[in-house]
Amino acid sequence: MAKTDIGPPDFREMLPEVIKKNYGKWKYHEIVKPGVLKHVSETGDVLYTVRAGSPRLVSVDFIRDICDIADKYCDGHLRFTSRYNIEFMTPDKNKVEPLIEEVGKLGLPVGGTGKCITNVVHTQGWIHCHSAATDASAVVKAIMDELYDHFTSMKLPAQLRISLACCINMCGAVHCSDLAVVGVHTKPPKVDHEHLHALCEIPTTIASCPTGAIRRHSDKEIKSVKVREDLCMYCGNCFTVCPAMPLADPEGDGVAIYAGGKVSNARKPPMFSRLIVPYLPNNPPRWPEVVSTLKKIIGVYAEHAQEDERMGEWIQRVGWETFFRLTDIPFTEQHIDDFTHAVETYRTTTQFRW
Amino acid sequence: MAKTDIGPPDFREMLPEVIKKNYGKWKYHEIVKPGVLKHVSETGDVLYTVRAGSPRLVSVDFIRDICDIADKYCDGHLRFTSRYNIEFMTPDKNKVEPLIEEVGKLGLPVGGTGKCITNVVHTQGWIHCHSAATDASAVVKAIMDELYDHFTSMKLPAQLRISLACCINMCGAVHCSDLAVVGVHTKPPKVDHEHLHALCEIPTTIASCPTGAIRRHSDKEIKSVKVREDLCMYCGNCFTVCPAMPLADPEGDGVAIYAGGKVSNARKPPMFSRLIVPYLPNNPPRWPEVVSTLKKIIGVYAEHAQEDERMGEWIQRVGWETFFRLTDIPFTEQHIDDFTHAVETYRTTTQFRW
Amino acid sequence: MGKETPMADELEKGPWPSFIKEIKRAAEKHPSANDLLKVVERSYKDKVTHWKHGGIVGVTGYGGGVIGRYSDVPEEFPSVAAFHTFRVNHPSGWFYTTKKLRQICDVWEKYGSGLTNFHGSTGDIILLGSPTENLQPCFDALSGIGFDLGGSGSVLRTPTGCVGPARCEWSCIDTLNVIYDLTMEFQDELHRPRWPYKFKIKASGCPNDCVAAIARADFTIIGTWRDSLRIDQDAVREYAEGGLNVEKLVVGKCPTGALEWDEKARELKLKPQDCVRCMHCINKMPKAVRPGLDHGATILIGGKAPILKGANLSWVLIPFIKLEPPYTEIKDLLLKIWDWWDEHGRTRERVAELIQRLGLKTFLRAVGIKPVPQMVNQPRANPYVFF
Amino acid sequence: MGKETPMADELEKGPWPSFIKEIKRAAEKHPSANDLLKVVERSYKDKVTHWKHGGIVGVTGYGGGVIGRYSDVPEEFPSVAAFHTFRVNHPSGWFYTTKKLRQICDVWEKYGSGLTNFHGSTGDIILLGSPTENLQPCFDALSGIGFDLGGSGSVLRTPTGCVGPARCEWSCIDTLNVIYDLTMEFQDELHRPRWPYKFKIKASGCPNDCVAAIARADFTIIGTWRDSLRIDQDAVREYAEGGLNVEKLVVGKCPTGALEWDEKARELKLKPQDCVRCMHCINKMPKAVRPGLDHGATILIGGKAPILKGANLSWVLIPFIKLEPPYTEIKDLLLKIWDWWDEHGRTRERVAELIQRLGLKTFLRAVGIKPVPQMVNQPRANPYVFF
Ligand code: SRM
Ligand code: SRM
Ligand code: SRM
Ligand code: SRM
Ligand code: SF4
Ligand code: SF4
Ligand code: SF4
Ligand code: SF4
Ligand code: SF4
Ligand code: SF4
Ligand code: SF4
Ligand code: SF4
Repeated sequence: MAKTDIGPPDFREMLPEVIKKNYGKWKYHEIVKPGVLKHVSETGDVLYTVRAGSPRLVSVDFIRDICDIADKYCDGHLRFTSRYNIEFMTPDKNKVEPLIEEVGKLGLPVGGTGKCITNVVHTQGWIHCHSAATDASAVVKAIMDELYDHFTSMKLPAQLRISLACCINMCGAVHCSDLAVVGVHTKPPKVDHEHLHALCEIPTTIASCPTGAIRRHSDKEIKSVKVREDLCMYCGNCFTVCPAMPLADPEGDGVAIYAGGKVSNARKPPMFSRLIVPYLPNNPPRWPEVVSTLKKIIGVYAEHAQEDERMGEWIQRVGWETFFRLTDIPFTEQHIDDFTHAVETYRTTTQFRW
Repeated sequence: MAKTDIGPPDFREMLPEVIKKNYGKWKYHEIVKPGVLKHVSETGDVLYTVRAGSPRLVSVDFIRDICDIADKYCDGHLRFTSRYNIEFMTPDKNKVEPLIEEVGKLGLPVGGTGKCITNVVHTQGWIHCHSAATDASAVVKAIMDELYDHFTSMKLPAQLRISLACCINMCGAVHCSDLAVVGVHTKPPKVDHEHLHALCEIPTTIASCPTGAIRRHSDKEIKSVKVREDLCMYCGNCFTVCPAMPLADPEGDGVAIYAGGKVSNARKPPMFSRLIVPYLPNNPPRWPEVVSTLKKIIGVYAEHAQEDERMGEWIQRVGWETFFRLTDIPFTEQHIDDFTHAVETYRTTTQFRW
Repeated sequence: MGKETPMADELEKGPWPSFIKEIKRAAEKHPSANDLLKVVERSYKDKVTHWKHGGIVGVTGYGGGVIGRYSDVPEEFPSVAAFHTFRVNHPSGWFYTTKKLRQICDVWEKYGSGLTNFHGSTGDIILLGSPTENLQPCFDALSGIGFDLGGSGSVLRTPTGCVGPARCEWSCIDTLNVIYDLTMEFQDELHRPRWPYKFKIKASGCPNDCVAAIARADFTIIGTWRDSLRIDQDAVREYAEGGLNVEKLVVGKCPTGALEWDEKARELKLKPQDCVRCMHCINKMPKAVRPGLDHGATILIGGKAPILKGANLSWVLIPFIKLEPPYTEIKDLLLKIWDWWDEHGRTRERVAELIQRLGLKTFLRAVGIKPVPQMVNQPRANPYVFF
Repeated sequence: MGKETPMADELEKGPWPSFIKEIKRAAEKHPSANDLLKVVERSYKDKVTHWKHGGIVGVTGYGGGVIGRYSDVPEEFPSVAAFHTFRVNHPSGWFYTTKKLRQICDVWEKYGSGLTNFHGSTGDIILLGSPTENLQPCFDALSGIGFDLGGSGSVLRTPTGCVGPARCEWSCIDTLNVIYDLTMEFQDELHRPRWPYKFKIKASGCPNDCVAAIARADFTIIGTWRDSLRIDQDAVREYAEGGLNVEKLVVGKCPTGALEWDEKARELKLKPQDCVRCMHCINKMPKAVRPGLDHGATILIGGKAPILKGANLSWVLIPFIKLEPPYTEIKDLLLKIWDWWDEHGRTRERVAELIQRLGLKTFLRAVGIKPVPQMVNQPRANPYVFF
């Protein structure tokens, strides 16, 4: 029998020598060029990092490929970032350019640093999740193909982080991203009356609904539940606890776009992303409506924001009314909050722009 | 029988000649000195206004006294402000000083303009209201005796508006004042089981409670209600609909102090006042704890705020933690919101001062 | 008398004008004022109110306008055993002729305690303390001199407005007239309760909001302008030369950075699309900066005190509307709001609470107003969207 | 194969590295990867997922770490009829030796689809797709090479931290070590579900928060400092001379106005008491401005995604705490939090939702923490105060 509870490998065994030596002693860094960081230690030591994009969903052969590079240039060490990028590190300046070249040969872009669009945090989608209202990897691929140049350059007002979640469970920090793409259902669950009582606990199912839309079936003979469709906002929480309440629907499913979130405490405190496009259809394999909407928004942002101004900081400065005007996105009932703390979003001042 | 629904007198009949002539044509104004405004019209006409403090609760003889002055200097016209001050208006510069002198003879202060403490908006208190957890007029008198010089001068960073409500019904714009004094009960209602069923509808009484603290009496024989004391926050709403649930209590009643509200849209949007002192005892006739607390806060504000910075703007700039530190007011559990939108007040950033 | 009320007497001292002195003045002629003084003294001693829940009292034909009040120790203070107050509607802007004021004084000397509030915090003249039997004759006399009652109970409360065009250079609307007009139009709504709860209307001529409408009115009218503010550069320079630090105190405090002070040209530059009409630069330099000329009002909904679901500042409902007599659009809107509220509201549910309960969307549909971004500070963050 | 999956094939085009290419690479050796490609193609056509609710699958001794997954069209795609994923815990900071990585590759080549996520969005290595019968042997092999499972279900989820002191000059805490230490300490909590719902811990070395802890962790650790930040004036001048507009881009963007640029002395002045440690000036001039030296952490609580009561950003719980091994205070606090949550929480109720339901006050009392103003942006506005 295998040993249990051994935990992950000790990170200390994974660190390159130069890091072990300079652990906690780094003094400053520079971005040498897109995708290349230079960290300088108080000891005088220097470390170059080359950051490369990754599709995240990769084969073991892919991992072996990058291991080959790390063996060749980085003494057999590498790391991944919190956004799936691959980081190759070396103290040797001369290795940087050859390293970049080899990364290029694998078809991987070097970039993702500074005022760029870095990798897209995303989720499983139709690859693996039963909850998905849209795909993840394909949408991300379509987006990054189009925004590729922004990964390898640093010409935006500030770094722009895009995230994608394939349903409103929002795996990832999607609710606080500069731009977030979120899979949404727009039709209530179709109750499978035949199997429900076998698969689900009825009281748990009823309790799962945040809006109280689920009730016991009125016909006492039928051991199932009913959904009051006017109260359902398609959150899928009932489906999570009860498989007999699927929401997926080829026509109803699609994506929503949120904007202006951030996580860092730099300048403005962290903020949530906010709804800007309530619904765009699923249009595989390249989701053109989604891609063009993002491009449009990024263009307007790039044109209007000040230096170092994150998407949300810019919108806060110019006002959401200006955002909707400049992007030509229609403002609808759906944009107005009607959940628990809705009133806190209503405008209680005569200060606004026309 | 008297005529009904005639409405108030037409304001046009109440306006002085110079105002009729320059109605809507005013061009600019100056504050000549504390309590004296000069408005200049596009027609070239000029209007001087002398503003005098009033205790608001006045006898008809008081009204006759000020009418005498208005007859003598203002062609028989006068007005009151939205904060109970009296305004004497005249186009004749030469009348201003004599007018001020006569106002002084009545014992009324001239002031309430610009960067002062103007009159205190307040309510009935023990003079007339059954809900009062404190008095109104006496507390105001005690406060203004102490802050008198601030009414007649203009040396604060910005105008400071104090309001007082004798219970949390908050008659007046107390919830949005620079400083607000609010009468509070701190003991649950004492149910008068004997009279309740005669005086009150039980379902209405139960429904009146925002926290659901009121239940039908467990003893079916007793046609009354019970209060779950741990759920009661002494709002008095049950008492408003049911006289058999009085909350007044000599020991429990007192006042709370709120700070930092504003109404105008100038610079920062309107904001609510926020709890700074949860409870001070009723200490008639001069409420020394209340007066000294207000004085302390005003002193700290005057010392630290920038020019034109309202109390709430200053606190927003320096942070509530700084406010509590500078004023030496203890921060307690009571300060932390636990009502409906409480979470919206929790700090979701590492940005704060020590 | 002095010895009986030592605590009240203490409140005659000090520089601020004393309400106790006023009560004593009235007490010379009115036994009820004399008893009131003693009631107050007793409250100072007992630290509780000595007034009981008011019963329903009033005058013929009206459902409100009088606040009933009884003593809880009537034996001790018989002249205030019943001590009701009148809410008397005021002329817009609280302007009076001395003649009118003296008439009120005479009526109240005859029928009441001789004590008043000028004014109540809604804006009425409060005539403080009348026995039940005097209510009708007193009302008759008030009506005779051209006054009428204000609101109380579940009615339209006395609408109020700031001094506006009568004496303020910034008023973008005729606050006095719109308030008077609405008051006259809705006399029935003011006097006969038929709604779930109270409803308040207030109008301020500009965003300084000198009647605190945004905090206290269910229906808030605030004057504004749609074009660019007017700047007189010579006058700006005068302020600057007079010692005003334009850079720091005007430009530096503009909430949106819409202003720039060109130190060389000594000119104040404005990006009009960034001005959110906060009034600050105007307030600081009234001779140099003035509101624009395309006047109208922003309509906001739902301001109120904390009872029951918590306090609200009014929410933007209509960013801009022209406001000209006979104010038909405003009146139609009010009627639509009242209809909807009347139909769906629970007892003691202010219109804002009903909107919170049923949703702003439902409300907007009911009154036929399209959503615009100006209604919100920000769109929703949660994904719980209905389609 | 190409002709069968035209839509998937389309996704091989374009400059961004293609996941379809990766699936095809794996498909060369793994029939399950081949079937996965077809499942995905079918989803592109049908516009719905073809995965069913996962049943309970796992490995001996563990209550989580494996996500069960079944196809809803198993006849059509038999090699992915069961297609479960492993969550494999990562070394702190996602540092690897190629040796370790190759070992994982070999194991997964043998037992799984050959497809992975490096990494999952919590931070685990995701081994994507194994038949039920391979779960135990695969786990045994992983354990053999020194790897263990991460969290899934109602357990402590895999804690993660930013790169921290390993490669970042700003880290005020040893993120890698605290994460590793807590992970090792709480192996039981990680592997055996017994709580109401999931619980996440993340640590960032400074307020830039490069693991998005504040948004995604129930227990958020963010490095900070208590003294003044360090300024090297020569280096500031260098930035200024290099063309950085210090006044506009550094001073002008400080959220509290704590900085001043003395143009004459060419010095950056700081009012230390006004610095809220937002990192901006440090971020802009890493050579010139550095965090202070009195290091510690701010602890925040309750970050989470929208399900069920809405999303939360973590709330400040402890403004400053020293963070040194063996992290006893942190561990004690975690145990207190879990005890309280475990006792009072409902099924699927995150700790933040429980705090919302029972009140922050109750929570603070339970874990023995005193209220401080840093916990709130502002005190309550409503008067509904309990005594
Ligand atoms: C490698 C990584 C940490 C890790 O453990 O993996 C990292 C590393 C660095 N971050 Fe970060 N950040 C990383 C994710 C993040 C995240 C989380 C995320 O993106 O999901 C955030 C918060 C995002 C947000 O606010 O929404 C983040 C907010 C920052 C900031 C603050 C940016 C801002 O102005 O808001 C800085 C400072 C800066 O960029 O000037 C920063 C700065 C840095 C520095 C310069 C720190 C240093 O001195 O080494 C590192 C290189 C920056 C660069 O790429 O330009 N890092 N950084 C992560 C790289 C992700 C990637 O591949 O793109
Ligand atoms: C694999 C992963 C997405 C990915 O592709 O990266 C994932 C996948 C799932 N998540 Fe997640 N979550 C993943 C990270 C997250 C994160 C991000 C994080 O941990 O930093 C979040 C947001 C943070 C949070 O926890 O609040 C997240 C919030 C959720 C939620 C909503 C929880 C909430 O309280 O709001 C659910 C719903 C649930 O638990 O029932 C959820 C449920 C699920 C389930 C188990 C689906 C379900 O309803 O049972 C998904 C399984 C998919 C599959 O078939 O493989 N997943 N999930 C991530 C875990 C990988 C890893 O271990 O590294
Ligand atoms: C007379 C009165 C209106 C009325 O119809 O009765 C009035 C009259 C004027 N107000 Fe006011 N305001 C009056 C109550 C208010 C209120 C309401 C209140 O106090 O309850 C407010 C909102 C208060 C708040 O925000 O909490 C108010 C906010 C302002 C402001 C914005 C101040 C700010 O910076 O926030 C200005 C502009 C200024 O003072 O520079 C202003 C300016 C003015 C000007 C200068 C307007 C003008 O050009 O004539 C008037 C004389 C100002 C002075 O007294 O210094 N008025 N003003 C009210 C006098 C009350 C009193 O007796 O003290
Ligand atoms: C007389 C006056 C206070 C004063 O001394 O100035 C007053 C006095 C009373 N108010 Fe008020 N309110 C007065 C203006 C206000 C205001 C200010 C305003 O209108 O601008 C407010 C806050 C604004 C608002 O309406 O939200 C106000 C909010 C309340 C409330 C809480 C309403 C809410 O929805 O939150 C109550 C409780 C209730 O209605 O049951 C209340 C109830 C009362 C009652 C009727 C007591 C009761 O529970 O039945 C008081 C009668 C006292 C008495 O015996 O004379 N009064 N009340 C004000 C009316 C005078 C006038 O007509 O000019
Ligand atoms: S976001 Fe939703 S659909 Fe996507 S992986 Fe998470 S739970 Fe599954
Ligand atoms: S999808 Fe959400 S809102 Fe609709 S019934 Fe299910 S749990 Fe309720
Ligand atoms: S604030 Fe309360 S006690 Fe005072 S007058 Fe209004 S209702 Fe009465
Ligand atoms: S005072 Fe308020 S909280 Fe207490 S029982 Fe009465 S209505 Fe409920
Ligand atoms: S609200 Fe505006 S228009 Fe009305 S008095 Fe105040 S400053 Fe003048
Ligand atoms: S009115 Fe306010 S927002 Fe407009 S320019 Fe002046 S200060 Fe700025
Ligand atoms: S969170 Fe701070 S310490 Fe950690 S990597 Fe980011 S910048 Fe460095
Ligand atoms: S860290 Fe942020 S708050 Fe502190 S001085 Fe620098 S910019 Fe200002």
